[in-house]
Amino acid sequence: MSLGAGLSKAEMAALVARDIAPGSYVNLGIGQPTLVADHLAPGSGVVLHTENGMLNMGPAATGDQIDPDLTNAGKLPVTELPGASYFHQADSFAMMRGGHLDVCVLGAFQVSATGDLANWHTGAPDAIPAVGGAMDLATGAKSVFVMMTLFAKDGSPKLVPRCTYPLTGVGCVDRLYTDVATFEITPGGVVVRETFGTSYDELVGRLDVPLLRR
Amino acid sequence: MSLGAGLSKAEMAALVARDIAPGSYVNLGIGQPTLVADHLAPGSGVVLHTENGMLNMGPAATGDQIDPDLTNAGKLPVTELPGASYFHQADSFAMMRGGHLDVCVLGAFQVSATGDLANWHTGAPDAIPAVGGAMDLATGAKSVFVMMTLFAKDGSPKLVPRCTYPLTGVGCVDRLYTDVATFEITPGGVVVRETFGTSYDELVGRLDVPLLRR
Amino acid sequence: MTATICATAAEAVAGIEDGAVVLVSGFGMAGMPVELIEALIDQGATDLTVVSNNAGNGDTGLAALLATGRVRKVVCSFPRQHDSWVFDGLYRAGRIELELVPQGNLAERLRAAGAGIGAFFTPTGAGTPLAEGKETRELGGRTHVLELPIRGDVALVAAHRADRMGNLVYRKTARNFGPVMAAAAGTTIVQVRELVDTGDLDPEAVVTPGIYVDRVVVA
Amino acid sequence: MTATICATAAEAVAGIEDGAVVLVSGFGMAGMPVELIEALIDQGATDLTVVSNNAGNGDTGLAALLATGRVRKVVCSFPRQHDSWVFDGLYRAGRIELELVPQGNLAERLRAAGAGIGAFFTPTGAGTPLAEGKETRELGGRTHVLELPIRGDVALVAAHRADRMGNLVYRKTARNFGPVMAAAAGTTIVQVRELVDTGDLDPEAVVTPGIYVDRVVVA
Repeated sequence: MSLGAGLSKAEMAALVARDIAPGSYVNLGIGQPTLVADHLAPGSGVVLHTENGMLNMGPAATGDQIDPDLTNAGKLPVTELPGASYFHQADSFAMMRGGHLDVCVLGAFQVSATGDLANWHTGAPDAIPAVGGAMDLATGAKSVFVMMTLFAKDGSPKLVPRCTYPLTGVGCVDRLYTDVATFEITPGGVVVRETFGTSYDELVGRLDVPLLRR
Repeated sequence: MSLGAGLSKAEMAALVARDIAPGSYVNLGIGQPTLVADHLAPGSGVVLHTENGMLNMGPAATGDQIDPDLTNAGKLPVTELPGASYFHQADSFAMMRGGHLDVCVLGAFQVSATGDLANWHTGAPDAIPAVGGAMDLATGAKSVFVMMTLFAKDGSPKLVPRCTYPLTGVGCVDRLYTDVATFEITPGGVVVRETFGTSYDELVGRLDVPLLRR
Repeated sequence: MTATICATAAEAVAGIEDGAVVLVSGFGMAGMPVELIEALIDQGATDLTVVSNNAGNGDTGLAALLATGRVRKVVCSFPRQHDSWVFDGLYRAGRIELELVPQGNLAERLRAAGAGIGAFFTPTGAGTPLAEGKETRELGGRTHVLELPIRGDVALVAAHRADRMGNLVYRKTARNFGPVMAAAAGTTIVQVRELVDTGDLDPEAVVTPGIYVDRVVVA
Repeated sequence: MTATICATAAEAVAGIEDGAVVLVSGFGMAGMPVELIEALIDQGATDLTVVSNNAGNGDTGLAALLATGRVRKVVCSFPRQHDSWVFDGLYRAGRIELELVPQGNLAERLRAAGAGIGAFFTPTGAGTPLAEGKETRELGGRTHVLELPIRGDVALVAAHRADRMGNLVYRKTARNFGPVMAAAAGTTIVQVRELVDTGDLDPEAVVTPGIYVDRVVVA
């Protein structure tokens, strides 16, 4: 059984961007989620937070814009938009942990049927663990969106009955955006919202997780 | 038995000021302790904190200096000295509670032989209780100095074996400045440092607290 | 969601419900949102709990709200002032409930609500009547008391200037409880003396970022 | 006590003792006190515990300190970076201890130390390996984990400007851990790009008041 060609990373990012309400305060995790910024509608008024201490972060800095004192959570040079503000780490994380961010978008190794998230550690014995702000975002944001491919390179599903990788947070994921389908994790179970190059029935056959139709 | 004429409030304030090291960060409680500011040596570099959110507070404001946005903990208009800073209540009290103030000077109803402080409530049934920042100062400052008359108007001592008024803090008072003597509250007991218009022996006779000579 | 700029104080306080917990900034009159309080008096919500450092001065602002009889309970650190006759009368008549909180615990409990801290241990108040009945624990050789967050349904805050995104700056000691209350409420309503264009506040000097602000009115 | 202005970084780091817990500001290279770290390397203290968000980049700054072998333990949130080869080598060789702390817990535990909070309950980390063995409690329907303060013997902080009283301002996201670390240490040592006269910083925009600062050096 094979799935048809799914979405590109850019297409996944566009789907996430579509679901972010105008005027939202949003944190985009390092890696793939940063692509979402490119797909926010001009004038949407979405305000980006970076956990190292800034609101209303602008696009990546280039050329003369590069300033070593102004970086994002991935330590890459960024810019400042009008209406920006700077604050220290305890204030930045108070913002995240106090439930003030409307949405955070994170990558993942695995998501469970009940919304558990594993995205910080593969558990490999020689790996150097690093967690950063992932646990704070997963636990604190009003809505947690995850972007990932639905299957690992070896074909195993990453939406699983129970995460086998070390957890980042328990029952924290609200929506899951993958290359072949988007899902909503609800108290009643996992709902398939849309499929891309595959069908609900194909997904039911490939995943070990009960799936509800929208 | 009677005590000779003791110190005036101004003289007590001068004694306290003498014991504040140059460059100290100090909070002067509302009421009598504010007099201490007048006796700090010019150039001592003592920095005054006011709990409503300011460091390097200046003297009382007069005339055109009066600004309703700039008051002290007693809600009286004050001024700002060069090098001042403003901060919100949680930051101001973090400063107090985190042990960053070198000295606070408080008034008191009673102080016990082990340094318990009672200064916020007489316990009278019809009194409206009010505590403000007294408990935070008593608990948080590196050194807690108390200024009070040694005897109440009815002649009863205010340095007591055990406070009968509701406590502000337990074992928190380091030094006690009164009109007739100054005391140090040490782990070994209450030490008489100086007497004014009275003698060590007279004090021993009037107080129900064991007194050590310096 | 980014802040809404309201045309009037009445619009700014619309929808405050009966029974709401209302955080009110200010230390005495410095930083007190007088116009928002007056709008709340007109708006008519009742059975309120008010959290504020003081319990009103004279006959205006918070004192005027208390005088309407629509405040069930006051949570504050220092109700007794030389001109707090409205509160004093209600309290002595048994017509208002008082929860007295050390000022640092008030500030820190508000901060905890805004920062997602479920509870914290503090030495302040240990061994005093204000810690009676509270859980205690020895930490680092000192007795600590367990304190819980104070969350507001609404915060009424006075700031100095806002930009159109709701970023705020305060002025001198009028800052006091504004920033912690703005972060601790479900809906934060701010009165400012001046509204400036977005980009006109120094990003290094913004005290309350707009993320904490829901409604702004110039008053 | 008001801050001392030091002539050299060597003078600023004098007296740091073997076995000290050293807080080091910075997020990657932004806000890292490189000159103070180099002075600490020359100063020679050993058996150190370093608390910092990362565990060094490339071969300079924190990485250079780790390379001396004088750091026993690192407390951080994100040791793994594309250019963290010094730490990686020591860790894989079992020559350095790592306490991994979620970044928000790191910031809040430092703040707790500075603010006199004995311990606090947070939902971050609940149900994950980083909360294993820690006390938990249900609060408001969520599992919370009890976290303790992280206090430093010394903080090494990079700021942008200081005045002669030690008041500090930072620049952009280089602010990061500076303010919380400055408040969390017994001795706070700050390097700045510029020293200005007292009165030249806007009192509304001071981020770290001088009360938290012991020594300042221009570097």
